[in-house]
Amino acid sequence: MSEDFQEDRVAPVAARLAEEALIVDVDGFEGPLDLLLTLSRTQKVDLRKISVLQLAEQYLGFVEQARRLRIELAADYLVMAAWLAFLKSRLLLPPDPADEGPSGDELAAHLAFQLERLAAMREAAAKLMARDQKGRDFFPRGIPEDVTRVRRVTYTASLLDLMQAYARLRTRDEFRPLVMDRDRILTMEQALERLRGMIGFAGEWTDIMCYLPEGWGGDPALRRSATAATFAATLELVREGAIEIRQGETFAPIQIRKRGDG
Amino acid sequence: MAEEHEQEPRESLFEAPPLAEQERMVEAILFASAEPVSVAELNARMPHGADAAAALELLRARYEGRGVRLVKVGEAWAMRTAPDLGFLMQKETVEVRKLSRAAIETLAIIAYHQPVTRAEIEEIRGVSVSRGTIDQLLELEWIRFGRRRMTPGRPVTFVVTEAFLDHFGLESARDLPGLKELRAAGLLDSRPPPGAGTPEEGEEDGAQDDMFGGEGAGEDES
Amino acid sequence: MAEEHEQEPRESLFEAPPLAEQERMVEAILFASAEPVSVAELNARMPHGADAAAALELLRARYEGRGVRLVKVGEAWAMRTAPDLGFLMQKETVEVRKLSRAAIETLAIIAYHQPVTRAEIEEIRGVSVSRGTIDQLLELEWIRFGRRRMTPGRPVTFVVTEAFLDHFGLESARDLPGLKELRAAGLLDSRPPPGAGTPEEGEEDGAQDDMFGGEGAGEDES
Repeated sequence: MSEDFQEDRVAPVAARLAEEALIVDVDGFEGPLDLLLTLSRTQKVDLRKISVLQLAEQYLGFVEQARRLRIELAADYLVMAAWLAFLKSRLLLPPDPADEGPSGDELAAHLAFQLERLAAMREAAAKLMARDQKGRDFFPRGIPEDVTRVRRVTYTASLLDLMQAYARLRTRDEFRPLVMDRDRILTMEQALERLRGMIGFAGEWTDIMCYLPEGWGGDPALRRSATAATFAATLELVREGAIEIRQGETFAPIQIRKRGDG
Repeated sequence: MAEEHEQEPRESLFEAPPLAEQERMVEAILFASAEPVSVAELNARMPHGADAAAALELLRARYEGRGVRLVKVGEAWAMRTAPDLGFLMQKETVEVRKLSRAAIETLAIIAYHQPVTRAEIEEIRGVSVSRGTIDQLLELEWIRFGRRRMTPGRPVTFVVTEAFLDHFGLESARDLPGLKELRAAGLLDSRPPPGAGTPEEGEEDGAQDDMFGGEGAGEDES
Repeated sequence: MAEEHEQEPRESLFEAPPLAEQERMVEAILFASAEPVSVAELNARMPHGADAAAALELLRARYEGRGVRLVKVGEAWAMRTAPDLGFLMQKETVEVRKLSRAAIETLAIIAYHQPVTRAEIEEIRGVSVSRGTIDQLLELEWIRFGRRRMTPGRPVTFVVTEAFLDHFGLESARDLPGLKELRAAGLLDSRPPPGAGTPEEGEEDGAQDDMFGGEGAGEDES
């Protein structure tokens, strides 16, 4: 580690210029990892042997400098700065045996891995794009043969067409909820209408479950919806003064009857 | 041959490529070109000093009796499969057309909401679904009838088929991206529809889970 | 079609055509098609008893060093002009939409790490995948949706397509440049950050190994 410090101190003018270029160019970076990768290049070593501590200091220096120049840094750059500061302290302080978390060395190794992986993928991408490409270096048949003996019409569509069609439907202005959702739900309005028609006959205390529409008592989902709607409707009728409501104890049946004086 | 070699130095500072190489060039150009190519155009496209006519003669001889022939079309040249093998070309004659918007939307709804009834499709699309659209999708074998819905009228439902998955390169209907993913991929306007807040999205996702969890989708994959 | 069947009313009673004739047939079919054709499809189109694989071997040798080559794309075969003659084809060159650096990197990550989720791509690149990047790659038909990952949230995965292999002249995803070295260096591992929850990551590793292990890559392309 002491070696790293020395290296840092003898950073040549070129490196300093490079760092200034980084500041000017901050928009050109694709996030903190990209920046760290670029900074790591100034160490001019194999990414496997990189000094994460030195890298952390370079990065923190970069952020400090950006602040001094009043360059606004995106939040993720600052999050990375905070994390690297934490990492730096972990690397410098002797490990606390009581601490359960990962060690500084583990964290550093992972960061080095991420950088190496990103660099490797960049290189792979460059190699891929350097390959001979169809339509540029080699070519398919220019006149696919059209033997018009058998003409069969078939239809095609791409997955993208399919998804876009769906997206178009789901974002139309006159968005409608799915009928599937609707036909399993009894609305309060429906329950109220139903109760109004029946309440005239309810002289005695009756369990509200008796008022569920026919066929809604079996399926739990239907029953749940119908119960809730019917209960809400009874409350509305109570508020109007049309009926009385009572419940003996928690979870006991809820009963209603027509108001006597009504 | 001898003649050609004497000509070359006068024509160009560079030597023309060997005739065998010119033959390769003519072969590649004729293969890739979308139209028959004239000798003049071949000469214009090949390196200076090349003799396309001579190369064409070699190439023609080479393809003699092969599955592919060199043919003259007016003043130009093209490659064509041998006429006696025309019967192998049936597959190439299939005319491929894009699905209509109505059909693709109907298909999308079936894929995302299966099993789904005709009434539900109409509810989502907001217009009635013509018989021809469903018939077309059935004929393409991209959809088939699912179980009848246990609701009044016991309407038939539609589900997508193996052939559908195959055509769209999906391993299962479950692999269709959900609304959130469509949105993330930029396929969906990120602005929620007017009047619909965030719960809408949750609801939809729920509906989707429901439907993929249920019998419909699972049945298809087996 | 009917005609052909009449010509060979009892196909199976006749011997398959001689191999040289089969070679011509394969030549004609591949030559006529702009898209790669699988061995299975070749066999389906050729007369009963033909052995397209054997004929392909002969044909491949025949086109060795020619202006047009026989190339393998996934499980299929195609004819393509020799890459060294690309300079003759300015006329045919299609204007390729310039891919952004983000799109190129995303494509490479999908190719090398497939099947890979959006979150994993973001983890590798260290930035979120911008709107439209995935969209663009899907539109080019270079990537498609793979199986959903069996982890919480069941995220969709992305894999590369046969069109991708065709475009970059790859026989299979295993032939990606430097793949072996990257794998040997552990750079294709999905290594969880230290201290992160292990169980789900473990599953991811499994999925990935699976894919590059053997069947995975090949299977995807078939």
